[in-house]
Amino acid sequence: MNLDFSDEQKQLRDQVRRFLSEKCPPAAVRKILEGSSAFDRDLYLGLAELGVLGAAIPEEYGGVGLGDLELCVIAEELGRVIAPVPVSSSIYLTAEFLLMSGSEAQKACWLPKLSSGEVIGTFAFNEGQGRMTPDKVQARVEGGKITGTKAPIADGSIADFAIVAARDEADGISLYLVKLDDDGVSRDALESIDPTRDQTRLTFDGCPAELLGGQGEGWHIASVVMDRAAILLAFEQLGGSDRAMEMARDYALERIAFGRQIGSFQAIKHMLADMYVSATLARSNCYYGAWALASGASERPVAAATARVSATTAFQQCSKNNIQVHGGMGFTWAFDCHLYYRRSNALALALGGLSTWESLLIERMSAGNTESAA
Amino acid sequence: MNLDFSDEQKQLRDQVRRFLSEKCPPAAVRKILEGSSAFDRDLYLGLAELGVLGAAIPEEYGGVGLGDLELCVIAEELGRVIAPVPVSSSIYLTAEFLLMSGSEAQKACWLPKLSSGEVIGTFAFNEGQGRMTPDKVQARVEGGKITGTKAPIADGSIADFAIVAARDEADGISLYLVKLDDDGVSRDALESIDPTRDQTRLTFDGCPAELLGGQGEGWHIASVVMDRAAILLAFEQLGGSDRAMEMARDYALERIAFGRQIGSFQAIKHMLADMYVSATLARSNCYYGAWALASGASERPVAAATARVSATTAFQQCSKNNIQVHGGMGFTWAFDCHLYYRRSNALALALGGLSTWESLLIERMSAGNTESAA
Amino acid sequence: MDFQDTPEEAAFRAEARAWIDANAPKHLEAELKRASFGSSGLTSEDPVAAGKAWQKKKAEAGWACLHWPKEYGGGARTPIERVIWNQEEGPYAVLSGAFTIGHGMCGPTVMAWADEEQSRKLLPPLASGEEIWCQLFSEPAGGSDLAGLRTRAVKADDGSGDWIVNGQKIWTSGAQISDWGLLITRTDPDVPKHKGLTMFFLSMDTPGVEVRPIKQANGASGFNEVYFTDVRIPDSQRLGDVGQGWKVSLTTLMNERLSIGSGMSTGFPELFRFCMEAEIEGKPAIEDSAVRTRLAQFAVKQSGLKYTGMRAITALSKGDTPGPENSIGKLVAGATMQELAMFALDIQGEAGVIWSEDSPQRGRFQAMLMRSPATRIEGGSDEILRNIIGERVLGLPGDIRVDKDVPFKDIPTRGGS
Amino acid sequence: MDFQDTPEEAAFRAEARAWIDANAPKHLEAELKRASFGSSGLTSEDPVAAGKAWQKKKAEAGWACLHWPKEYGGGARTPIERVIWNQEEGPYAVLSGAFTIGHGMCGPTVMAWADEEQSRKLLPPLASGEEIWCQLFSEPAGGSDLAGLRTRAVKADDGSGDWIVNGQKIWTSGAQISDWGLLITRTDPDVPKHKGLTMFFLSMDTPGVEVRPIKQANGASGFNEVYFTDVRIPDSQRLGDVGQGWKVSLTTLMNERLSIGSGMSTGFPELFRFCMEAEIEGKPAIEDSAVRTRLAQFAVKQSGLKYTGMRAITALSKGDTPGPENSIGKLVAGATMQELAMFALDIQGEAGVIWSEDSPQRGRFQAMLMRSPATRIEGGSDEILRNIIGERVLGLPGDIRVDKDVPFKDIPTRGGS
Repeated sequence: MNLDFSDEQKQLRDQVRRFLSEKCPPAAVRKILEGSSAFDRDLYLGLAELGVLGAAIPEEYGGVGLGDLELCVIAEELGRVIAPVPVSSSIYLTAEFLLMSGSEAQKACWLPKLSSGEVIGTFAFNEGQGRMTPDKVQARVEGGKITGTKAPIADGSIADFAIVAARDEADGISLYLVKLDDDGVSRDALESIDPTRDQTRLTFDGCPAELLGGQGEGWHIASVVMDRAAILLAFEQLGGSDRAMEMARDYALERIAFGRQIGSFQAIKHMLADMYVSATLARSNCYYGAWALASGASERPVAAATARVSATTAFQQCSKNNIQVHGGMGFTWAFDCHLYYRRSNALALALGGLSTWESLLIERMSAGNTESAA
Repeated sequence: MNLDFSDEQKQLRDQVRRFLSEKCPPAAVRKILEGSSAFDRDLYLGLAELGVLGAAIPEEYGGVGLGDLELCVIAEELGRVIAPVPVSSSIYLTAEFLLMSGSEAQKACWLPKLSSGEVIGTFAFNEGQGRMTPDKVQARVEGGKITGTKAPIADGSIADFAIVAARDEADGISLYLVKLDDDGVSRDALESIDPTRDQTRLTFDGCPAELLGGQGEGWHIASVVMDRAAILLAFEQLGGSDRAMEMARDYALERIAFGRQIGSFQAIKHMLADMYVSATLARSNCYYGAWALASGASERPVAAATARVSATTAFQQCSKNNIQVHGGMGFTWAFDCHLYYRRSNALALALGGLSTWESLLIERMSAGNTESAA
Repeated sequence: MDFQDTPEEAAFRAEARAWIDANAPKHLEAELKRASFGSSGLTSEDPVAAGKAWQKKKAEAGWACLHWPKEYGGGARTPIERVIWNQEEGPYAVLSGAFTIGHGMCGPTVMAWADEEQSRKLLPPLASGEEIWCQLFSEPAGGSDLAGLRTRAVKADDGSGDWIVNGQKIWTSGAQISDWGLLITRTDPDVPKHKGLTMFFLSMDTPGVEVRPIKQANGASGFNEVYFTDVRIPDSQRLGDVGQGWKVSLTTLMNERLSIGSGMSTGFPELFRFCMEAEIEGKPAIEDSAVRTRLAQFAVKQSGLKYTGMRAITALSKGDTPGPENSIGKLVAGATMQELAMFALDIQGEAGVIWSEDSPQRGRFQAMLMRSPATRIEGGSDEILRNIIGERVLGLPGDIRVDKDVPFKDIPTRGGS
Repeated sequence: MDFQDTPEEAAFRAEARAWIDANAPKHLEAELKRASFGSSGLTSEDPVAAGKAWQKKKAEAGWACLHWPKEYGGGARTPIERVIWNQEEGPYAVLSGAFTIGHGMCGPTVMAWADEEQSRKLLPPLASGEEIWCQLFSEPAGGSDLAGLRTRAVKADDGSGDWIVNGQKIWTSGAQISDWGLLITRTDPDVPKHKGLTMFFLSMDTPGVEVRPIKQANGASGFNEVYFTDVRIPDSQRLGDVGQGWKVSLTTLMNERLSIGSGMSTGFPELFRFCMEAEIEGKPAIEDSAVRTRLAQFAVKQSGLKYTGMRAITALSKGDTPGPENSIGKLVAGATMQELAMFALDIQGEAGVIWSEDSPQRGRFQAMLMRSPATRIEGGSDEILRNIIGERVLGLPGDIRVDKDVPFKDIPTRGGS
């Protein structure tokens, strides 16, 4: 029994952390926040070069051929620095879709380019307001051409292609690979609570769409891939939780009020203790998720929802209380607290919000995977 | 605009409080807890003599002829001392059922005796586990005789008669007045989390049952009366919240740890502040309920649910944190903290639990009484 | 227990309603109803100019500063009348945003501490909206520890009796549009911190005063930093004695509490409307039991604050002074609004991340999410409010103070990590 | 990342399982599975006698005190092996309840501070269950402030070197069945409070020792008061130097943390089963979205504690010492269990008030409701645990101490209201 990363995985973590502390300081995130561009291309290419993007992609498709656990370690580090790059869209989702359901040709065509950062992919799933359900999928493919509107789509402005969930000619839901440089695609950038990550409305007006995976299997494939990605996003949230907690801790040590370090007041000290508790539970649940992700255990659906609910709760709590510990300064644009607050609330909604995952967790537990409850 | 009790009502409060502080100290409550009897008969008769039981019963039926607001004031005081008497069963419920739906003969027969404390009434509604719904009412009246089982029934061991909700011959739900000294009645006392209030299983095996109110109107009448009683129970909860908070405050001032009054630690101070906030919100919501009760406003259903949800939350919070402030001593049988903890959790379930009232509140608000949301 | 107006109150309400109906800038109503979180909602006109115009009209008809005496330009009305006025003024009250601090806090402080001649000169233009005041109290090093301020005032060495001020203030609402400021300074760092403070008022045009807006986390800029470089203030602009500044400031802060209305909003009415319209898996969100539970808990907070406000007004109308118990409004509203916003976004699903005019209620919940952290801090953080309730309402002992009897200059200013 | 046994671990597990299968008192299994909240569940046999019998069997076969050295009657097993043993022992572990404090805390303290001869005399009968130990630390005046204890030990004036002890202890688990006690006393009230303490061990038969059970709020009596009246203890039963008692006690308290298993239970598995069976308005409770939301939040706490325990065991097996971070278990479990019990009763509706064998799961949720307040207090209250996490895990400064450098006798003992 061993619920920890290996020494090699920890070395990878240190390596990625060193790289990111140099290449992705808060100033780099602010550049994107303030609109200089939709993502940090240099950072992204640097990550590609470091082997981060291809970590879990097999060597035969241009990847490094490490595994899911390595990707978890990387995700945590990206979350710590709230990196303004499309790794979740292009790697956790798009590459996984290809690996799970792509034809040999599709994999050979796209995976090496995703791994090298040469192209960016995204997953075009959402339509309309509220929890996604199969009936909300209205985009439609007829005669190999797709028509419809998808929003909000993370990294839609910068992606080269998208995996799109759409109605097929049998009115089932299938997945399609759609290149976004086609004339029939319009992209409208959307304002969001977290401008450090691109959000876009994609409108398809009869663009070529290539089937990915079996016809009518779109919803099932998407569920599996979203579960896997949820675990990786939970690691990003975990990294963010830890960093927000550390920022608050450091400020509580440095800041003096009433002649004392504010961390000596129980109101602050206990708020930090509760942040620690929440982040620790999230870490343990994420490790459970990592184990399920890597081992392919039948518990993965439960583990994914567990990790996600726990990490969402932790990151929202840590990021909001980080502002509270900082007081007025924490609410200035100049301090970095709001960057974490924005990201925590954006990540809370990615792939479906907290209530969706809470409901999924219990549904899945009651559907039979109850041994994990004990 | 005046959201407060009148000076006369405040004088009544002082009078009742003085009476109860003499006649209902914690030792009196403990006697019932420890099983000497099912309720404090002397206290109950004393309350009758003081005019408390008949406060809201018209003079023509032997009451004092004051109003609902006076009953609110009284309920708060009974709640403060967690009085071990059947006022809620006999007055908030039974007397109200008679006043709302009793025939002239029924009123004339029973109200004077309820008012004098000579007889005790109760409401036999519950059957089985979980939220009560019309389909759970299985007790049945045929040819004027009732058969079935009702549990748990508050004060069922000591009541002289009960208002029973049962299926009538048309399979509708009607209310019946049933005398409990009949041979066909068995009473089984039940163990409960709050032994200071009697809980009993009543089994009817063909006892005479006299219709109260219109046939088939039982569910409707019960809903109205339970709403009214819910406001009074909320006042009991409010009184209990305040007293539990005061106990905690007094202990935090008296107890020394680490050379300081423990109330000087923010962990304790802020816990008490949160208890105060919760009790204050409950007080304001209870006053809203009192206004709706007394004025017969169309907002009463919303106000009842509002008062109830708020007061349930406050009393549970105050009673559990009262134990926490007291530390180990708070968990001894000898300290009074558990008496309030027990009562708070028992009252939380009376007339339906928190989730039931939460659901009712929003259902009612969305059904049109939305002005109160603003 | 009565929500009805007395006949006198009803008459006052009718009078107020009629006057507002005849005089309010109705062409702005629709825009003003969009006000949210520091924005007046006005785009067709300059909000400050529109506010000044409305205030002037009110002053001319006797509807300005209802709680002030008439000799200073006020209306000398009862607390209940003020509440009725507020109810009737409705969306137009947003126009008075720029005057809130001057009317509610600076004016009463001037009234209490300035001499009669100064009061008669300073207060009427403040009441009528010709002049705007701001409050220069908070400092970067201060935060919750208000008395820890470092802005220094020293006597000029030219024998004029003037004071020379150097330092920095922060979180000053409206500094950029203010004519006057109420300024607290440290005049003696050798005595314990509450004892070495002195209060002044000054024209914001005084040379050496520089205002810089602060960009907030939500992108707005309601607050400012104000820098003082060798700013000269005549001794006649001192309020209270030298060293008495803390006592003077308490007048200001106590008056903050007097501004009670119908309780702060938690955002519940908006959330309720939203849940009536939104759907979860094809059914109205309001029918989902998880939504109902959350809504019910938010509802009782909203209504608890509303009726707490009414109980406070009732007490006020019976002659009681509002006390520290009114601290609960912001404490409950701030935290509730933050939770509520997160919940509203959750119901919106992934679309909740979008913050635009096309979002439900024009992005109001996204705005709440981004503004609510400030509500939990400004004007007394959650933690300070819990201390106030614990100590001043419940009578618990104060925190242990290590800075109490120490000369100000000897109090440490920086911890180590 | 791996939940599988290594081949060595699998072999150990098989061996343990086989031995337990052959030797455990299977006739008690059904009763033991009903154990809850301090009750062993046993009614057919005396729980202490049954516990002693099982412990003796384990000791004879080398399965007692797996973490102790063999020379003191232990099994000298690795942390992972202990975890495997615990998993396999299952319901029979309840039988060892009376030994928990002796094996987990008193024994290691004796090992660390007594001389070799004493250790060889005292420890083997403790390991084999012949003798039971209790820990006499807490006092009425102490509570969270453990070092504030007032039980006095003074040198006898007869030149014997013996100590005479007077005072009172409280919250002593198992005192009424214990043979030995670990006793901390104050030997010098003229020095600051942590400096004047001295540790002893004594036979609970010593004249002048009187044990009185405490009735708890939930009606049970797991704890005792222990009164000392002129109790004479030879100086040879001192552990550590005079005045070194606080340091000795830290050995005991640190060992409390070593008793890590699979994390404390929050009651979630029981609640989940209950919600699978219970109905709300005619439908399974588990399908109600409000129930799902609450369950999910409880579920992630339960699983978070479970995997936090596994992470701690992983660290332990790599040679790390468990630290203050393990404080989170009780902090999370206590509060969660209390909330969860209230929620379970709510689902039961008015019937939730009934606490009987006929209640769902034989009244387990009612028992949780009534027991959980103690969980939030015993062995370090929620507030103490948050201080420990804040200070010892996150490195925040300690609370301001007013009792630190003050002679113990000058520390006030009573506040005023």
